[in-house]
This record gives sequence, C-alpha cells and structure tokens, in this order.
Amino acid sequence: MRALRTLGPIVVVLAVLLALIAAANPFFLEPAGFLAFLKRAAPLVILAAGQYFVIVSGEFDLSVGSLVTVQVVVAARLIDGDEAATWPVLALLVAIGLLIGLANGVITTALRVPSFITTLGMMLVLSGAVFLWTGGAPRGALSEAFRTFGRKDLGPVPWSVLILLAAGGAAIALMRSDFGRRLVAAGDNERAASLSGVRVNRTRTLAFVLSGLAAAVAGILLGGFAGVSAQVGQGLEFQAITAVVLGGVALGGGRGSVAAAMAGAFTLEALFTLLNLYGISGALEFAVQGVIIIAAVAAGAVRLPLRRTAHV
Amino acid sequence: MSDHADSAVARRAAAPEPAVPPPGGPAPEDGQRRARDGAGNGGGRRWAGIGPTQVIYLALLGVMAAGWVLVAIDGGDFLTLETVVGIQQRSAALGIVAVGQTLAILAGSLDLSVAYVISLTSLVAAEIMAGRDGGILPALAAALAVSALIGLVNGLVITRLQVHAFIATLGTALIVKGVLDHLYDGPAGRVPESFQRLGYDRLGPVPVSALLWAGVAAAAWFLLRRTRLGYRIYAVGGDAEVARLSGVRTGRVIVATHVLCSVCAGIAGLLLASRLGAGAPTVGTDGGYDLESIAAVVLGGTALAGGRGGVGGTVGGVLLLAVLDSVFNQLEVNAFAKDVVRGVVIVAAVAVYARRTSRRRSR
Amino acid sequence: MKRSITVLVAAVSAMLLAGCASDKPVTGGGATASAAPSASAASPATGEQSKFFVQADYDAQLAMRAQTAEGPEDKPWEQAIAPQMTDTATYKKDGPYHLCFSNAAVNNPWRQVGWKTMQAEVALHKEIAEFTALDAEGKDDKQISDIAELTGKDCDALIVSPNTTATLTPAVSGACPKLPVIVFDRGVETDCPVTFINPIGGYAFGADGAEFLVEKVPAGGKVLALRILPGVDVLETRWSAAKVTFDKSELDVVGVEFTDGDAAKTKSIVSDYIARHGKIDGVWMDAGATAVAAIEAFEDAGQPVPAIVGEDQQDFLQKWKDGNLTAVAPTYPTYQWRTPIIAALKILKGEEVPKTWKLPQPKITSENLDSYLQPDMPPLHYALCGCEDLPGFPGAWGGKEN
Amino acid sequence: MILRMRGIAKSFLGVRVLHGVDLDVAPGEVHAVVGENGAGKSTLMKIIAGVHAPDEGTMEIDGVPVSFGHPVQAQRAGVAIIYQEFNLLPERSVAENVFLGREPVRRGLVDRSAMEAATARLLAELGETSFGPRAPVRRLSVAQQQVVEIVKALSQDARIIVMDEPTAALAGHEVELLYALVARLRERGIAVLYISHRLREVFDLADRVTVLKDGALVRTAGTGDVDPGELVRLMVGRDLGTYFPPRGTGPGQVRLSVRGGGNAVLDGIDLDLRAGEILGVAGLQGSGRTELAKALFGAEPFTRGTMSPLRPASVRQAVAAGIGLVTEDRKAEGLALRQSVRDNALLVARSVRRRGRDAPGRDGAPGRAGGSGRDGVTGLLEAVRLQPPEPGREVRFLSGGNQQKVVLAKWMTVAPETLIFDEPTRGVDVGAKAAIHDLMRGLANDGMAIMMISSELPELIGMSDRVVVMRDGRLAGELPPGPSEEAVMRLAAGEATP
Repeated sequence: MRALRTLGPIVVVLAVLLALIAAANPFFLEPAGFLAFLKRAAPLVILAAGQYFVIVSGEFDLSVGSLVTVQVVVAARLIDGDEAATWPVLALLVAIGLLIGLANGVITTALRVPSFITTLGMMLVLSGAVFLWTGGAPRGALSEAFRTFGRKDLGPVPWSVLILLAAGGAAIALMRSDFGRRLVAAGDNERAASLSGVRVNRTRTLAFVLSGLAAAVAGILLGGFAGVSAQVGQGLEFQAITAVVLGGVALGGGRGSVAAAMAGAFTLEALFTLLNLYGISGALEFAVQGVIIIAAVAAGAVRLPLRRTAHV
Repeated sequence: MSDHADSAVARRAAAPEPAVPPPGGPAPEDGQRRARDGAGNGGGRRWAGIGPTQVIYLALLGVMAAGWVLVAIDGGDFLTLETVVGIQQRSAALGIVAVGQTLAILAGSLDLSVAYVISLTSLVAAEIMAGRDGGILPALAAALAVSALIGLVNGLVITRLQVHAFIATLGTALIVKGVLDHLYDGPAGRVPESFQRLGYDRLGPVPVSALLWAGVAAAAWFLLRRTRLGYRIYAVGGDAEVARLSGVRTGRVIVATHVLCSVCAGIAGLLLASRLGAGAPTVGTDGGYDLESIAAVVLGGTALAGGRGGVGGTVGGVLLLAVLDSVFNQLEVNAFAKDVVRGVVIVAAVAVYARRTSRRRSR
Repeated sequence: MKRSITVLVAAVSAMLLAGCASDKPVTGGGATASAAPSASAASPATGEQSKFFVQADYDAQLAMRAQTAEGPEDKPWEQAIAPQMTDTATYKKDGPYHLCFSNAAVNNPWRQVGWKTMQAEVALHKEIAEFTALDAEGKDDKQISDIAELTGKDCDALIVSPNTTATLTPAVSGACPKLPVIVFDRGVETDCPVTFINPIGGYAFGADGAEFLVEKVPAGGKVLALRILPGVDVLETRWSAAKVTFDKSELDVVGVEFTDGDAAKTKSIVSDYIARHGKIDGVWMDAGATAVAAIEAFEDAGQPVPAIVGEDQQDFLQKWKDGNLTAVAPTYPTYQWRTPIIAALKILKGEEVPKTWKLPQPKITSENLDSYLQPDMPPLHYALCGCEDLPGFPGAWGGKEN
Repeated sequence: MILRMRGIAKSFLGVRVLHGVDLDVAPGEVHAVVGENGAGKSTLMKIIAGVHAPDEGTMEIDGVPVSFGHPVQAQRAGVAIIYQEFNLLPERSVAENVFLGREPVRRGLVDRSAMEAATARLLAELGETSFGPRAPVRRLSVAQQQVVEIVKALSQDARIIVMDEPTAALAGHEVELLYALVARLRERGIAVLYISHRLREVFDLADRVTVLKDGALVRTAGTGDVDPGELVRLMVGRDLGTYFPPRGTGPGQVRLSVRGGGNAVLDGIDLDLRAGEILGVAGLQGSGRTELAKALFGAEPFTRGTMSPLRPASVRQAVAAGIGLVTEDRKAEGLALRQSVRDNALLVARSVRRRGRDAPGRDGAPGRAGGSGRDGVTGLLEAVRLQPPEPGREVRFLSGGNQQKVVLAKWMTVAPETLIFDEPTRGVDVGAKAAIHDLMRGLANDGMAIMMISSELPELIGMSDRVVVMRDGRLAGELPPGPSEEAVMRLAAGEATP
C-alpha cells in the first residue's frame, strides 16, 4: 500500500501490463525471461532516473539521446577493439557525460537560456560533432570487456540488471539525501528555497550533471548490449521524458518521486514489449503509446490535488 | 517554458486555498523594486530602439555579408539568382510552420506534432487530388480540415484535460505517426501539374512558395496586430491570470492558437505535396519541422514562455537558418558541421536575448 | 477520397484498436501465431505481397543473375549486364569538366562508404576540374531545391542519387532538358536521364538470401524474417522476392518483424523469438546492418547460430569467419558509386553508355569469404566498395594504415 | 447611495473574518475604510470586487441587488478594484492593457487608433502627461502604472473604484499626484473606496470614513466629525483580554548592531539587537520594515554602513552568521508548498552548514545521513506545537498557523542567534497566534535575539521589549516598553515625533 502511495497509480498500470505480457508469453514468468526484460529496460530506466532530476527541478534535458549516441560512437573509435583501452575509455565516457551535463546546467542557469533550447542546441551540437569526428559513420570496434556490462551475466544475473539496481538505489538514496530535498524544493518554490539558503543555480546544474551521468551509463549499457550503431540514441530523450511524466512527475518541477519515474520507464518498456507481443507492430504501436501517455497524464492532472501526502 | 508550467501548476494548487491573495500577492518591497526599476530605466529607454526583431535582422545581414565574403574567397558567387531562389524555396515550408508555431508559443504553449501533421496533410491532399485538377479544391479543404481537427484535439487536451502542452502534442504526434505508419508505406497519391506550379513557379526571383509563406506570415502578423484574438494571445502568454481577471477566456485562446498552428502545418504539407508531386509519410519528420520550427521561433526572439515576440522575428529566424544553410551549401560544408553551427547559433542567440531582457525587466 | 476518410476514422479510432488488440492471441490461434505481426493473421504467414512487387522486374532480375556482365574482368563497376547502348554525341564537349552531384544523404554507413569512393574516383580524373556536391540530408524538399540550384551552376553533367523515387521525379525531369543527367542507386519515374545506374537490384538480393535458407534449412524449419522498415522501395523489393521464395518452400516463416535498423531492437526481437519458439532454424534480413546483433542474440541464448543472411559489412564477415557460420551475404555493392563519374565522363566525351546500366551484384559465400574479409577495415565498412585501388585507401575509409 | 451593503459576513476555514458589516457609499464620495491588519478591510473589498462571495448579507448597486461570481461580473456592474500589485501585462502598451479583454473593434478589427485615442483622452483628463498610450507598461514607474490601472477602471465606466493601500508603494511626491487623481475621480461622480492606514491621507481625501475592527463595523462618520486621535482610538481600542506571555528578564549582550545602514530603500539605520529581547518594528506598509528585515538577512543587502558581526552580502552568509528570517509571505517566500512538513522543516539545515555549531541546533535533523531523522523531526514539530505533528503531510494542506509553525521549525534546526519575524501571525487564527507568541518569547528567554515586524499594534506592543517605528525607509524613532497604540500610530503616520 505504501508503494502505491509513494509511487502512485503507475504501479497499478505496470502490474496490469506485466500480467498481460505473462499471459501471452509464459516464459516471461521464468527468472530468465523476467531478467531479460529487466536487462532490456535497464538503459531507459537509468535515463529516466537522470531525466527525473532535471524535470523535478523544473527543467528539461533533450540532449540525452544524442549523448548516448556520442558515448557509443566515441567508445568504438577510441577502443577500436583494444581490450587494454577499455577502462580508460569508460572513465572518459563518464567524464564526457558529466561535462555535457555541466555545460547544459551552466548555460541554463548562468546564461538563463530556457533549458528546452539549451539542450535542443546541445542535441544538434553533439550529434553533429561526433560524426564530424568519425567521418559520418561509426568506426572502430568495442572491446569484449566493454561489452560485458551490457551483454554478459554475473552468474545468473545480467550485469546491466546489477548496474540498474545500483543506479536505481543510488538515485533513490540521492533523492532522500539533503541534495535531493533541496532539488525538489528549488523546483517547487525557487524563491522560498533561495531564502532558505539553497544555492538554486548550483543545485539545478547538478541535476543536469546527473542526467549527463545517467546518459553515459545508459550509453555504456546500450553499446554493450547491441554493439556499435549510429542511431543507438535516437528518440531516447523523448522516451525518457515520457517515462518520467508517466510516473506522475509534473513538468515544471516540484512534484513526483524518482521511484515513480523509474516505474514509468518500466511501464513504457513493458508497453513496447506488450504491443510487439500482441502483434500491434510498428504502425499502431505509436498510436497506442500516444493515447496512453495523454490519458495517463490527464488522469494525473485530475488526480493530483486529491493527494494529501508528499513523496519521499 | 518550465516557469510557464510552474505558474500554471502553482495557480491550480493555490485555487483550493482560502483567502486567495490578489494575483501576485501584495508585497510592498515589490512595489519599491519596480519603482526603482522604472526610475533606473534610462538604459532600457536607450535600448528601446532595438528589439530582438531588429537584432535578428542585423544578425541576418551579418551572416549574409560573412557568407558573401567566405563564398567569394572560396571562388564562388554567393548571391546568384539560383541561390536567392534556393534560399526562399528552402525556407518556405519551414517558414510557414514556424509562423504557426509562433502563435502557439506566444500563447505560452508549443506544438510538437506539426511534423506529422505535415506528412499527413501532404498525403491526404495528394490522394484526393490523384492527379486530377478537379481534385484540388476538395483536397485543399480536406487537408486543412484534417490539420484543423488535430489542432483542435491538441488545444482541448491542453485546456480541458490540463495536460502539459509538451506531452499533449507529443502524444498526438505519436497517434498521427501511428496512423501514418498503419495506412501508408511510402509516397502515395499524385498531384496534378497545375498544382505543382505552386511549388515550382516563380515570378522573377520570387517563387510562388515564398509568396505563400509571405501571405501566411502577413496574415499572422495581421491577426496579432489587428484582431482581438491576437491581443489576447499576447495576454494569455504574458500572464494567464491577468488575462482571466480581465475577462479573457484563456482556454478558447489557447485552443484557437493550436488550431491555427496546425492549419499552418497543413498549409506547409500542401506546399510540400506540390513540391514532391505526391504525398510522403516521412516528409515532415525528415525535415525535422517540429524542433526546427521551435528553434526558428526562439531564434527570432519570441520568448519560449510566451507573451513576448512576434511573427517578424520568426521570419527573420527562418531566413537566418536558410541563409546559413545556403552558405554551407556553397562551401559544401558537410551536414554534421552544419548541425554543430546551428546548435551553437540557436543557444547563443537566446542567451543574448536573455541578457537584454533581464537588463530591461524586473523579474 | 475514401482513403483519406479512413485516415480520419483511423485517427479517431486508434485508441479503440488498441483496446481490442489484446484479444488477438485468441483469434490468432495458438502461441505461435500470437508472435506473428497482425498482418500475418491472413495466410500465408508472410502476409500479402507488397504493392511494390512487379512480376516482370522480378523475373528480369532473377534472370540477370545468370547472365555474365560485359566489361573489364577486374572492374565490376565498369561492367554492364545486357547493355542497350544509347548515343551521347549530343552531349560531347571538351574538358575540363565541372561535374555536379545531388546526394540524397550520407546518413548511413553504406552511403558513407559510397560517398568516399565516389570522391576518390573523382580524384582519379584530372579532366574533372570541379566537382560540386550538395547533400540533401535525407530531405526530399531540400534535394529538389539542390537539384534546381545545381542546374543553375554551369555544371557539365548532373549526377543524382534520389532520396525517394516518386517524389524526386519532377525535379529530375526538370533538370533533364538543361544538361545530361545520370541517376544511380534509386531510380526515378522518368527515362529522361541519359543513363540509370544500379546493380541488379532488390529482387535478386532478396532471392539470393531466401534461396540460401531454403537450401540449408530442413523442410518445416522455422525462419525469422527481419526487415528494417516498410515503404522503402529498395527494401520492399528485397522482401517481396524473398516472400515469393518462402511461400513456394516448405519453410515455416514464424515471424516478419521490423527492426528500424536498430541493433538493440533487433537483438531484443530475436531473443524473444528464441525464447518463444525454443529454436529458430534460419534468419533472413533485408539488410545486414543488424546481422551481428541477431547473431549475438543466439550466442547470448547459448544456442548455435542458425543459417543466416547478412550483407557485406566487415563486422558480419568477421563473425562469419570466426564462428564458421552457415551464412550468405547478398550485396548491394557500394562500387556503384564509382560508375556515375565514369559514365559522366563517357557521356561528355560522346562515348555511348548503356541506357540502363546494370552492374553485377555478387554474393559472398563461404567459398569466397576470405577474399572479401578485410580485418583492417572498420566494422561497418562494406567489402564491395571496389575502392582498394583508389588513392587514400584504406585511411580515407577509416581503415588502419599499415 | 450607489453602493449599499447590509450584514455582510464571511468566514475562511471556520475563522470568521467579517461579522455583519454594513456599508453605504454615495456617488462622488471618497469613502475611507480604515482598520488594523486583520480587521477585515481587504476581505470586504474583495467581496465588493467579486473575488469572494459573502456567506451572508446583501449587496446593492444603484438599488439593484447584485451577487458576483467572478471579478468580471463586478467590472460589468461598474466596480473596479486596484490592488497594490497591479494586474498589468508589462510587455504590452498602456492602451492594450487598458482595453484588455474589451478591445474596441471596427468591422471586426481592433480599432487601435480609437483605443489609443480613448486612452490618451482619459490620461489627459487625469492630467497625466508623463507617458502616452503607446508606452510599454514595463517602462512605467509604480505611480504611472497606478494611473494605468485607474484609466483602465475609468474605461470600464467604473462608478465605484476600490483602492487598496494605494500609497503603500508610492514615493512621497507621487502621493501628491494620487491626491490630484482622486480629486478628479470625485469630480466625475465616481465613488472611491479608499483603504489606508495613513490618517493624514484619510483626512486629506475622504468625505467619510468607516472603521473596521476584528471584522466588525465600529463606526462610520464624516471626516469632519472625528479627529485623528479619536479615529486611532476607534481603530485600536479593544477589549483587553488578549493574553501575551510575560516579558523577559531583560536584554543580554548585543547580538546584532547596525550603524548608518542603507540601500536603495533604507537610509541611516542605526540599530542594536540584544540577546533575550524582542524588538518590535512598527511602521506603515511601504515604510521599509520588510526591507529592513531583508537587509539584515542579506536578501536585499545593505549597500552602506556597517554591521556586526558581519554585513551579510547573501542569505547564506547571514544564515551562517546565525541570522534567520521568518518571511512575511509564507506561500511565496517561506515554504515549498507541495513538499512534506519534514522537507520544509529541514530545508535550511540541509542547505547551510553552520560552522562548529551543527549538532545541537540541528536537533536530530538527518543531514548527510538522509531520512533517518524522523524522530528528531517529530520532536522538533512537537517543540513548535504543530497540530498534528505529521512530518509526511504536504504543507499546502496545513492551516496558516501550522504553516507558520513549520517555517519556525525550519529555522530552529540551525539554532540562529538572531531571528527576524515579519508579520509572524498574519492570517493565523487566534489559537495559533498565542502559540506562536509563546514560542517567540520562549526563544527569547533561551537567549535568542528576536526582531518582530507587525502591523497589529496590540501584538507588537504586547510582545515587544522595545518598539522602533519606521517611516520612509528610516527609523522614525524608538518608544519605551509598552507604548500606547496612539503613540505608535502617530509616529508611524508622521503625525508626531517623539
């Protein structure tokens, strides 16, 4: 019941979808099947967590999709099949993620450019720059060690699931920490926050940095899962935002929990799986997606005023 | 746009509370600050001459000059008839969409569904025409009707269901996309020669498509300057609460802007159909008209939060992007470098506006 | 009119469709069917034939595979199958020449390799004084403007690689009267260009793969068909040819899925099918970009990789070699990007060229695999670039110098 | 009578703020409504303007019974209200603001020229020449914006114009202009309801004055029939019985000291604040009370003068130096309304580290550790007597009093040496008021230095060990403990100097 309170109705939706999936595909109920689902969902869930930090502070991050692509393409070119290069490059990727996030944050807070525009511009710059660098198409190859995280298992459990658990746990812990509460407060009432001594700009910037970090991790997982690809990140930014909003997090900031945002991502992934399972391929898949998103958010808008307890 | 949403939410939250403070809530120090502001505004006055619109056109001239020089160095000739025509042809479709987008953004909303509306209308039109001249009029009617309908849905979802414009229009976008994928695989329909003239003919150096764009822009300008709706779009985007207290039906205004925005996308779809000779399910998304139109609008100095800016700036913004494109074409810069520059230009421009605005205004 | 009304109706009823979709498996009958896309509710499992399918072209292409191309042995890009020569004397003029090229896009590895190859080809010919190329970034409208703009620049010949067939036709026919036009890769719906260059084509590509599976996979074996996306003529022809072959065969096509060319999605889909059917005996694809992802799905599932159809990209060939797979790689050779330059020069020199210049379209098999595998080239490099002899190889193509 | 109100009553959350008030206003009359904060003036005005609907009572305009569901209905009926915070669009021109929602049209098109002509005419009639109808509002001073609001009212053919503390935000010379405006309105036969504390204005401008106290009508009289002193008595004289905690044991050492402090609003502030004392700051709205608080708190810092222990340049510096501020406007500046009580209570502790003195003050606040501090917080909430002490509850669902207690808790987590209260009991019901007063005194007795700004004289006088009065951004004077309300009022209104 507590879950329902902190996570909101999204868990119900998620449960229903999972049940439908299981109904059509019993394999889903076996550990292997379910782990496969988690593995597949991991990147989006992590992205959603990152996006949550930005949205709850009242901003947007449209650059994560292209950032994921950058991660994979850069990794492929720098590693170029050389196992030894794996760890340095991993470190570099994380650094890139943090740096891009920092740039987004500073431009948005210090130059007061609406984050929608900041990150839209960043999206163009990133996707352009990376292919400018590799001459149009990905080159080089990823090392086995690099791919371990997205592809291999540790015992029965996929690495990506472990990473997901770690990231998810970290995100929740972070939101319970001082920083998390300051972040939400800033998103809720910027003025009150700053009159309480919150460094609003710094806090928001940090949110972008976290989003960048999440994109880096997601990139590493996706690259590991499926190898080099030029369009690995395509449309992920909208999926992430959609997931967060599905989780009942209000655009404009100040409301919603990171757990719910991640649940939203699982829901979205489950929706994809389900539609594909029931053969609503490509075509109507999107239509259904659109309807469900609008419906969910509309329901949220109507529901929220009735909520009497805050999320933690 | 986030702050727009914020205030909206805040108001909804405030509604059930007792003792609603007079909008804004009296706070003496605010008054004082404003007083100082009014006084210390000589600077603002001096700047008054140059608004964002002028800035964008100055930038446009700058880019043209720079382009001319660069191309000359490259041994080319920048302002040939072909390039001038090319610039207009390239900007016409985006321009029309951006004009519609301007209306939505001025009202404090935005529309992410335009790209798919374009594709859909291009198909609807081309299929109804099916190469027959007789089909043109019904095609126009149907195309505009379809787009208007989508705009209506957008508007109602935003105002009635209180869904944030970002999500609402993203949702309708997905729905339209689904329908497109479901019904079409590849280009369909055929437009008659006579209709293709819209896309290809030109009077001297001015393509008909550019005239169409100019027409749409002029109409929008007129709407904003001379009609009640126009005034109220600014009011709603500027401060929905003030507008409401002045008896403006804010919901209707937002719905209206979304209908108009979609119709503009529909017109762009028609134009593209005439260019392509057929309808294409990907023409809108390939063109990236959704985000690019928004980019063009803010590049033109219209505030993403709404209430400030205008069509003039948007036209400038679109032209700026088109000229950049053309320069890149001349210099045969590859597509990726273009994106980098575009991204930087957009962010830089908005940063400049932000500086200027903050110098002028209290908040 | 009818169609566009359905558009409206569909737009409104999308949500309803979503609702009733959940009843599908019941009506679909059996777990197996539930896997197949809705289209396949109709028998056969491969769905209705694509509206892009043209029997005559199909027959022609399959026939062409047998014919031997005329031309220099070691230069397939100069060969032509059953050429019908056309006279070009009217275009004869003295060099140096200014060639212009309207490119649909460089937004995928295939086009990247081709584009680099074409540039290198240009560099070979000193009589080409100037080479102007505009990239349409995959936008029909931009390419139309580009073509218009190029026809205005004193080009001696215009090469066009159309972004889409139908929609670029008006622009091309507009350019034809002004200067010699060479179209390659994708065609246009007009014969006004001096020559149209491309390999045998999609039907042959699709059939090559399908026939291989029919040969290798025992009757009743389960085959999964992976397509990138619907509505692209080139890809539609590939699938429609494969479909014809499959429908005649004993094979059980358990699914036809769209991957958007996304490796992750491909891998997920394949994993799902393995999980659902326990075993897949053959995989057909309409393009090799995601072949490796598909293979990995089997590896990760701890299953032997079944007979698989890929393309001539190095990462696939490498896997094939390493895993000693049962595989075939039909090709859509990137060396076709050299031909338009050669053709343009022939035309401007008044030499006759084939009206439709059909290039040979070899397929890679276990026998000739080694001759195409180039470990030093990037994973997404296409083996049939015909670029090994060009200046700047391999560096310009991203390969390791040594 | 153009306006006739009978037996108007209104309650919020069961708190009765108006008991059966009667009011009559004649055309061309300037009718002042005076009373302390919380006397019910604003509520009454909002009822007239259609913002609130009365629970009981009737309202007639020109003898026609009216009941408004929306401000626009009131406007149509000829009632216009001018708030202290104007309802104008800064980006639009004067004319567009004046005719917003009622743009004149000719052949379906907005008749810009007519609009501007009409605006210009009205501006001229009001003798306003400093700006024209095309000027963008964002470039107007407050006084000018006020003129725009008045023009807007006139353009609606308003026959009743309510002005809520119109001079609060005006500089001295601008007040004279307002006088002229009001005079012109009177000439036009418009009834002006004029809310103000400034007795001089009342007697300069008003024909009659209505005194409200504790939501009830005390008296309506012609300004000729009362003198300022009497009026003040009517406003403030009250049934004693409101209890205030006993004063402290006397002040300790100086905690805060300002010499010659000043900024854009304040000037020549000399002030000492001692441990264990409650210093009351009186003054009319716009006298600079809030600015003083914000300056001491570093939110709108002093730009001149000295201050010890330090002159804070930022809020964080002030907090680190042990200064806290309980803001005047809880909703806008005090609380993150959609967050839980716990999160609001711990916000400061989580944002600012106070050198050396973390542990005691933070009172079990989780801090780095995260949500572990539930007990600590509940303890804190009991300490501020939050009813019920539920840390999980969203603050926006709390009553004003409880919200204020949360703000208080927020500061107690960092145990400041100095705490500034700006209108601590505004919009708080009687019970919570007493609780907050006790808490304040308790903190003082524990050695905290407290400065309290309040417009409620009884509270100010009852709570303060000393009272300073502000006027026009300066300290007008200091009064000994327990001064009479008249004394304070006179000093604040500039009627007298000590």
